[in-house]
Amino acid sequence: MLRFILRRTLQIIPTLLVVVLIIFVIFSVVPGSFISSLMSEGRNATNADVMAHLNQQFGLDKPLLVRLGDYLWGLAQFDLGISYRTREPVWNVIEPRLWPSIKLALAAMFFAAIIGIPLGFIAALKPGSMIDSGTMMLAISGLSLPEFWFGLLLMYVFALQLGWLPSFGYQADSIRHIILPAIALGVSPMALLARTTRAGVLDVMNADFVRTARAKGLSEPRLVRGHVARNVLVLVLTTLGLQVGSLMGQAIVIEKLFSWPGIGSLLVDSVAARDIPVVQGAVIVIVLWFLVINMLVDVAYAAIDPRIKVT
Amino acid sequence: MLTRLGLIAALSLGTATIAMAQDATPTDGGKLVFTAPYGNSITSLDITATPHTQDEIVAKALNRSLYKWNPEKGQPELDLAESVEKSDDGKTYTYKLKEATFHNGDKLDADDVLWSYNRLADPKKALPGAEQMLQIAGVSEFQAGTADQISGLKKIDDMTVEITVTNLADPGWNLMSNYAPIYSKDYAEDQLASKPNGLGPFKMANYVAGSKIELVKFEDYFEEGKPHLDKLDIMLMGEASARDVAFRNGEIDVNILGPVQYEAYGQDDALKDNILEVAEVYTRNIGFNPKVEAFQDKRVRQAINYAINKDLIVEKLLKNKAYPAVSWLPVSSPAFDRNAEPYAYDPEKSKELLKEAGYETGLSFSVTATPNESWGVPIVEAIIPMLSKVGVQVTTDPVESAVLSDKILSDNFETFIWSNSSGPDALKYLTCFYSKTSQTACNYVKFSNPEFDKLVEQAGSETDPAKQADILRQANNVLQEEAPVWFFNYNKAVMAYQPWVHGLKPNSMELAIQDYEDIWIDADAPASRK
Amino acid sequence: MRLRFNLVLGLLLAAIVIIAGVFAAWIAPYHPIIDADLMNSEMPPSWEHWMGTDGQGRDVFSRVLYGAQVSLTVGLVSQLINSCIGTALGVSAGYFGGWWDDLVNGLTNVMLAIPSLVFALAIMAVLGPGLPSLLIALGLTNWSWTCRIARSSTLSLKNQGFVQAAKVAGFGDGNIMRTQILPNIIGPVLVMATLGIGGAVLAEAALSFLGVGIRPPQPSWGNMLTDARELLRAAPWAAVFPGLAIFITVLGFNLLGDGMRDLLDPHMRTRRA
Amino acid sequence: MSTPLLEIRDLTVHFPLPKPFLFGSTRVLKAVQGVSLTLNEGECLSIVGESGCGKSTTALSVMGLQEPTSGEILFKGKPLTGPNAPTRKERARIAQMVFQDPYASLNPRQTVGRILAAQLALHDIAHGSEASHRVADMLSRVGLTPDHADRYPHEFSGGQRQRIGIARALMLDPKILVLDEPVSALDVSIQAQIINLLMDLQETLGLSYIMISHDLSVVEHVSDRVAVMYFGRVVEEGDWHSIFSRPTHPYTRRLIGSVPDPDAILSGDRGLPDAAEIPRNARFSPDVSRKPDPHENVEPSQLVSIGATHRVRLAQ
Amino acid sequence: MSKTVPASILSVRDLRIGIGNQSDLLHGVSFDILPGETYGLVGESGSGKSITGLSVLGLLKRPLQVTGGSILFREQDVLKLNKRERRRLRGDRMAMVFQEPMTALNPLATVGRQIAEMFVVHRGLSWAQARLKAVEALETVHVPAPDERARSYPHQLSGGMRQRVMIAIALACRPDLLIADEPTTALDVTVQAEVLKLIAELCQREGTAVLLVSHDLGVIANMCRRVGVMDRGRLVEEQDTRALFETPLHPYTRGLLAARPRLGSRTISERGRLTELDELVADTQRGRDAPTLVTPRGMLAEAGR
Repeated sequence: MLRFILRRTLQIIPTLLVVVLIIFVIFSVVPGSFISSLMSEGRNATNADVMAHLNQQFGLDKPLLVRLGDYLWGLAQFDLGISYRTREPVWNVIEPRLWPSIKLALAAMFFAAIIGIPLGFIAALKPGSMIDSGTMMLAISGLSLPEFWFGLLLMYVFALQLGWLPSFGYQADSIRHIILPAIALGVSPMALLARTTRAGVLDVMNADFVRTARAKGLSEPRLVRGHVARNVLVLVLTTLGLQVGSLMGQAIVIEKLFSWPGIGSLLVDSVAARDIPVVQGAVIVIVLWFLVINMLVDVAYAAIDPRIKVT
Repeated sequence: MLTRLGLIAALSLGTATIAMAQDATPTDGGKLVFTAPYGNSITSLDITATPHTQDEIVAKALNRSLYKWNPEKGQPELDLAESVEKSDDGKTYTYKLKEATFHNGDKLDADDVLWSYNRLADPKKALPGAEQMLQIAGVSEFQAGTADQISGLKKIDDMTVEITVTNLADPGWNLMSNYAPIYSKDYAEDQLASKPNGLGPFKMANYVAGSKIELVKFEDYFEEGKPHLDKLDIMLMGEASARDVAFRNGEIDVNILGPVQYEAYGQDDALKDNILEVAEVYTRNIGFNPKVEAFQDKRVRQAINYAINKDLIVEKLLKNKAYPAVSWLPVSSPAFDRNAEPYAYDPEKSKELLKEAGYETGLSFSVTATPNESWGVPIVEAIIPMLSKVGVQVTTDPVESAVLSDKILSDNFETFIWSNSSGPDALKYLTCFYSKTSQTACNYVKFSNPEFDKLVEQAGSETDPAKQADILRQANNVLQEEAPVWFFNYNKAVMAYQPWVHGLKPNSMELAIQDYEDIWIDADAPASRK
Repeated sequence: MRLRFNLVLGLLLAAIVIIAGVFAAWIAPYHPIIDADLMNSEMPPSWEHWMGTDGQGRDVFSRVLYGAQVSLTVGLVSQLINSCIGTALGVSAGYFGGWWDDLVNGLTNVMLAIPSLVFALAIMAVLGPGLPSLLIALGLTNWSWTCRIARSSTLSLKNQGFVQAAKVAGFGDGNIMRTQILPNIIGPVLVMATLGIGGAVLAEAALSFLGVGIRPPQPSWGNMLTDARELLRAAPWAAVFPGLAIFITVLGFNLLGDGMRDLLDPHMRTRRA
Repeated sequence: MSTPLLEIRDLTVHFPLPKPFLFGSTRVLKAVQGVSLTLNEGECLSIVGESGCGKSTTALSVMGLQEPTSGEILFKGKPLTGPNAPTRKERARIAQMVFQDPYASLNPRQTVGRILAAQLALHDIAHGSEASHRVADMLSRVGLTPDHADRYPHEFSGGQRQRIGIARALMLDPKILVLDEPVSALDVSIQAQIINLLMDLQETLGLSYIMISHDLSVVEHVSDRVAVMYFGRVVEEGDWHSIFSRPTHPYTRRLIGSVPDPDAILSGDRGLPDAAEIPRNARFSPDVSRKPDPHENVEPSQLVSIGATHRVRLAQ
Repeated sequence: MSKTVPASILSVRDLRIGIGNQSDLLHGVSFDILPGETYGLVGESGSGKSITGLSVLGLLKRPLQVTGGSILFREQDVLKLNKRERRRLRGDRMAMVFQEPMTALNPLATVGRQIAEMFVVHRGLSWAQARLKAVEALETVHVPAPDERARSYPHQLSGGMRQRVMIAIALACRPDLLIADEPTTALDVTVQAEVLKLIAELCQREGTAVLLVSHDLGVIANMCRRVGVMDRGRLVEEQDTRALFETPLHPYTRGLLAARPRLGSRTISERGRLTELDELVADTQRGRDAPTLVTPRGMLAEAGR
């Protein structure tokens, strides 16, 4: 098992390298620069000397390949560089955003799972019925609204009209603050999970071993508990993992809307400010999160499914 | 250059309405939940490292500069100095510093001032605040590397500093800047970004990056009896619609309003009495690049000014949260000509002018614009049908805000729509249209007009404020006639506040920047603010 | 029963949207850009303006119709690009295996790992806002699922008798992929594409929200919605109708995709048999 | 003796298994280990054995669908493998294949006519109406009607599909037909028709067959010669009569003994076969109850002749 | 004489199966199985033999359903039982072995647990006790090292072993009737022999009646005393096995017997053609109740003998 984790960890490196390269290439041709973003407010022209000095300070006057080399060399030493914008080490900029981001992703996934999986189950138990149609329609409806639109709707209803929940912000120790953004972010994975679960349950219910279990005279609840649930979980796990893994990157819009201090909003701000080291750093974190979660999913598979050998 | 001290003293706030009862005696204690509306994050807690207003909103609570802007009087005034003596030649100023304490307990002395200004001017540090230092004698030598230190800065004794400047202008205009605060020389520089140490009325308690800054009253603040508040939270909220919900929900105490909300709040009985509005010194405009041949013709530029019904746009799109522009200088400027009339909406005249200029048909151009609702793509969308009625085809060239200035400075545009500072220092901002001012400085439309140049030169050498204002008024009128840009509007900044909040000031420089030490909340504040 | 219901509903909704888009120029009573009357901005729905007017005084109904054109173009074309890339890579990787398969797999993983919105955002930043950029940005960033499905389908097909038979008969690999494999994986690829259309329409909205969508004043539902979010109280119709249009489109194509998937699903087939 | 039509020499096929990370050597699954067989003109050679014995891999190697790890395959003395191997197109004229699963072996998206005619065009044998003429001809030859050409595979029964599969294999007029379990997926009643068809075609067209099968009764009925494979090796090989009347290798005996044959049972000759009852012959080290590990090398052994045409593997 | 005739353990009467109200898959099939008897149902794919077996246990998948007739198990019509009663019979009194042992076992549970479940459900044992019984059951089906194997997962076993596990599950509660649906079709021929032998051995020992469904006449001949031949949803012939092979009465049966090459039937001189089914039976004769069907309880005489 350890060896498996080690190997998967090593496999992350090339993926990460390609990601870094892609981002680097894209942002080397992107119009606008960190310097020009300094005067984006259109108020005061920034001193030209200051700009030149800044360019020099951040090595932006060096050729592209040298910059890439420098960056990769730094990366190899776990150094993400210095943020153009804040002039702090990139890690210091990213680190405070990490926990809120993870929290939001997990909370959204929790919401998606506790709603989506039962919905899928309910739909699959009576395939073709109105219940099936209804639940699936509900699930799809959830993801048919643009995120920010859905988020605004939640704000209006639950914060303004009903006054149940705060409309924005992050509080380290408050569950109330996370509910609305988590729901807004969780709808789309919820719909996906409901679908996957439905398909999975249908699949498993049609499996030969369920027929065997029926032939053994098991009651339906025992059948579902003992033979269906785990097998469905195996089918749903991939979706679950991919979703948790990608939620950090998908949270951009929601984070902006709810003033949630996550990696996503940092990323958008940094793209807008052309703070490339932070963009790189944030993307690396998002990608790492994805890869690590998927590694954990694989480990979980090994724990659940004896057919999968982990070597 | 001549001093313009006092010239702006008459800066009129004209339309600013202050509905607050300022007569009540401030009470101490409680918490204010303020908002920083220009994004979901701040760049740095060290204001010297950033040029963003968003950061200034926070810095205003943490730091103090030698001077400060007095929004009510419309001029700079001493802040960290008790008194100043001006030399006879008007170029050397001797400051007697106040007794003040930094958040870490250090006492303010002359070395702190010297250290702070040297640091700002240091070219190796490339700090945006360096711009504020340029007036001090010896800075250019220092920056060029020919001098080890700034010759214009002298310590007389522990509490006395002498500053020599290069011209007759009041250094207060530069040294009041929030980007040029006084830091403690004994405090580790690399800590400034995360653990700021200033002289301001509040000190950092908790910073949640990307979310909020929690500040607490600094007990040793140098102004007696201030600040009134015990706590100050600054929420970083860039989304206007989210801010709207939060304000209506009572989660935040102040809200900078956009046009739509301005209208909505004004119509809402519960909200309309607690609105603070001020004419800000920004002029929104569409700049015509003379590299497009048609724009070299004055008649074309005027025609466009005639063709657009800006009153309607201001009314409908900006919901009257702006003042239709007459020329470049804003209404609050002393050089503003109260008798001048803005370009009227006159499509017929416009057509005529275009015909004369030979552009009856076939004129088309694109407007480089950011998504900004008040001076971006939506405005361009509104002028498209208007200009199409006079036969001018307009397309949008939407860009991110980071790209706009890039495109302008590299002369890569046909026209742009932007919001530019136009005050309070009228000469400084009219000089932007001086033919010798480069495009990368601020003559974005490469304006060149001998008559205008002459007036600006004349104004620069005029020492009598009243006369100077007169000349500038003329120059401003020339500008209107020449129409190097489409004069759109002057911004009206609007802030809504909860009824229990007192002490907010109509700051025409930037309404979102408030003197926190003067704000207080009354007994009607909800429990969460106590 | 469910099958028919959802499929038919999906088809119906998709058809409505497509018809609205294709015939926008004939149906729309006003020009979506030029016919703007600021005097009559934010008018509630009336006989002249079925869906009211927006903040610029433009007819929301006309803009929703023209928006269908843009949103559909975004959805269909970007999915076409995605499907082509994904299918080409997936089929060839599955068919040839070896280093090419490893490479494609690696690339797919990279694409899955980078959030597509971030990727699209970056591409939009490079290319600047506008329809062509949007098509490229969304077309280049969402092919990984199609690729995976195409690859796994190819893997299961390539050892089937008819593919082997084609090899034995002397057909070249390209020919086999084109005539033997492609027609047999088009179903699942189509399902992915259908589901992706909805995703692309939503992505357009998200990018508009982030300020890098379609070039205004060209109407797209995303930028109509983004423009109108401030007007939610003053002129809700300006936001509700484009929102509804997105909802209907995404719902329609998703139902269509689900219905098609059920149709291809052997379980559902035996159920009906 | 003249050159055999097809000669398989020392064919070995290894499949690499996923490499253990960092440590350990690459492991391989030895599917076929040193198989040598010959096929003479007009002959039907059957390869029998149980699942996983390597018989299908051998067949795929003959067809060029599986690259051998070592060894060579010669057609009329010319190599079909290695650097001088013919192109896929050239090889198509030599050998064709009939697949096991009649449902998976026809492209569901093409009409029967297209399935059959495409190769004619590819090999530039016939185009257009000439091609359809030939297709119609072939369809009647395999017991279908020309109008079947316009239909899609799903419109046919299993037996009819297998006929189409045979027709497809014959379109290019190959010398050798490899039959991979040609009837095992079919109903008993259909099996007879297909077997008869195959036998008829072999005679009229002078074809040579390599038949892969696990069904000994079919093998006995159709084959001229039989090779028995067990875990990647040929353990016994000879003409059909010798193999069935005098099975010598214990595995062959066990295989034959396991076939539930109604006649034998009813006549009381044999009861239920039992592995334990198979006579053990010390000479042949018949420890067939223990499975050899397919990953490991079995000690070298060889086939020894025990009759004019009968050879058996002798373990040392 | 009749007093010596035991009551049938299973008595299927005029069973019809179809979708909705149409009985187009099974057109009224009747047969009896006596206690301890092994009864074979032989037929080609689509003849209805498998759904007959499944319907006895009540395992037909929607939309298939029994549309008529009765299934008397120990003289009780199981079709009239409610769901719960029927479920209690399943596994306990009647059990089933399926064709594909790989997919018929839950891949995520140890085989020990899957066997033990039977004792937990039907005997109310604790899991610990049931586990011991499961190991015993594995021993009964001749699985080597049963204690160790009980901890294995299905994928770790060979096909033959898996089928043994299936048999252990089916016979765990010593049912009165075992329905074996093509139990050896997926297995290699040598393994098939072993598994068949095992079924025969165990059922003889416990006196379990067996309904063996197969397409392979060889297997049927091996195992069964009586055979029913099914074609197109009808039972076309039922005879004592020996009699069936010697004197097949229905033309379809004759065709079936003739079409199959038999081991050892080829002469050294030539490779003869096989007789094809349709040479012996016209299409119109297929799937018709023929006078060849002696009686639903045709073997009374023999049973009493």
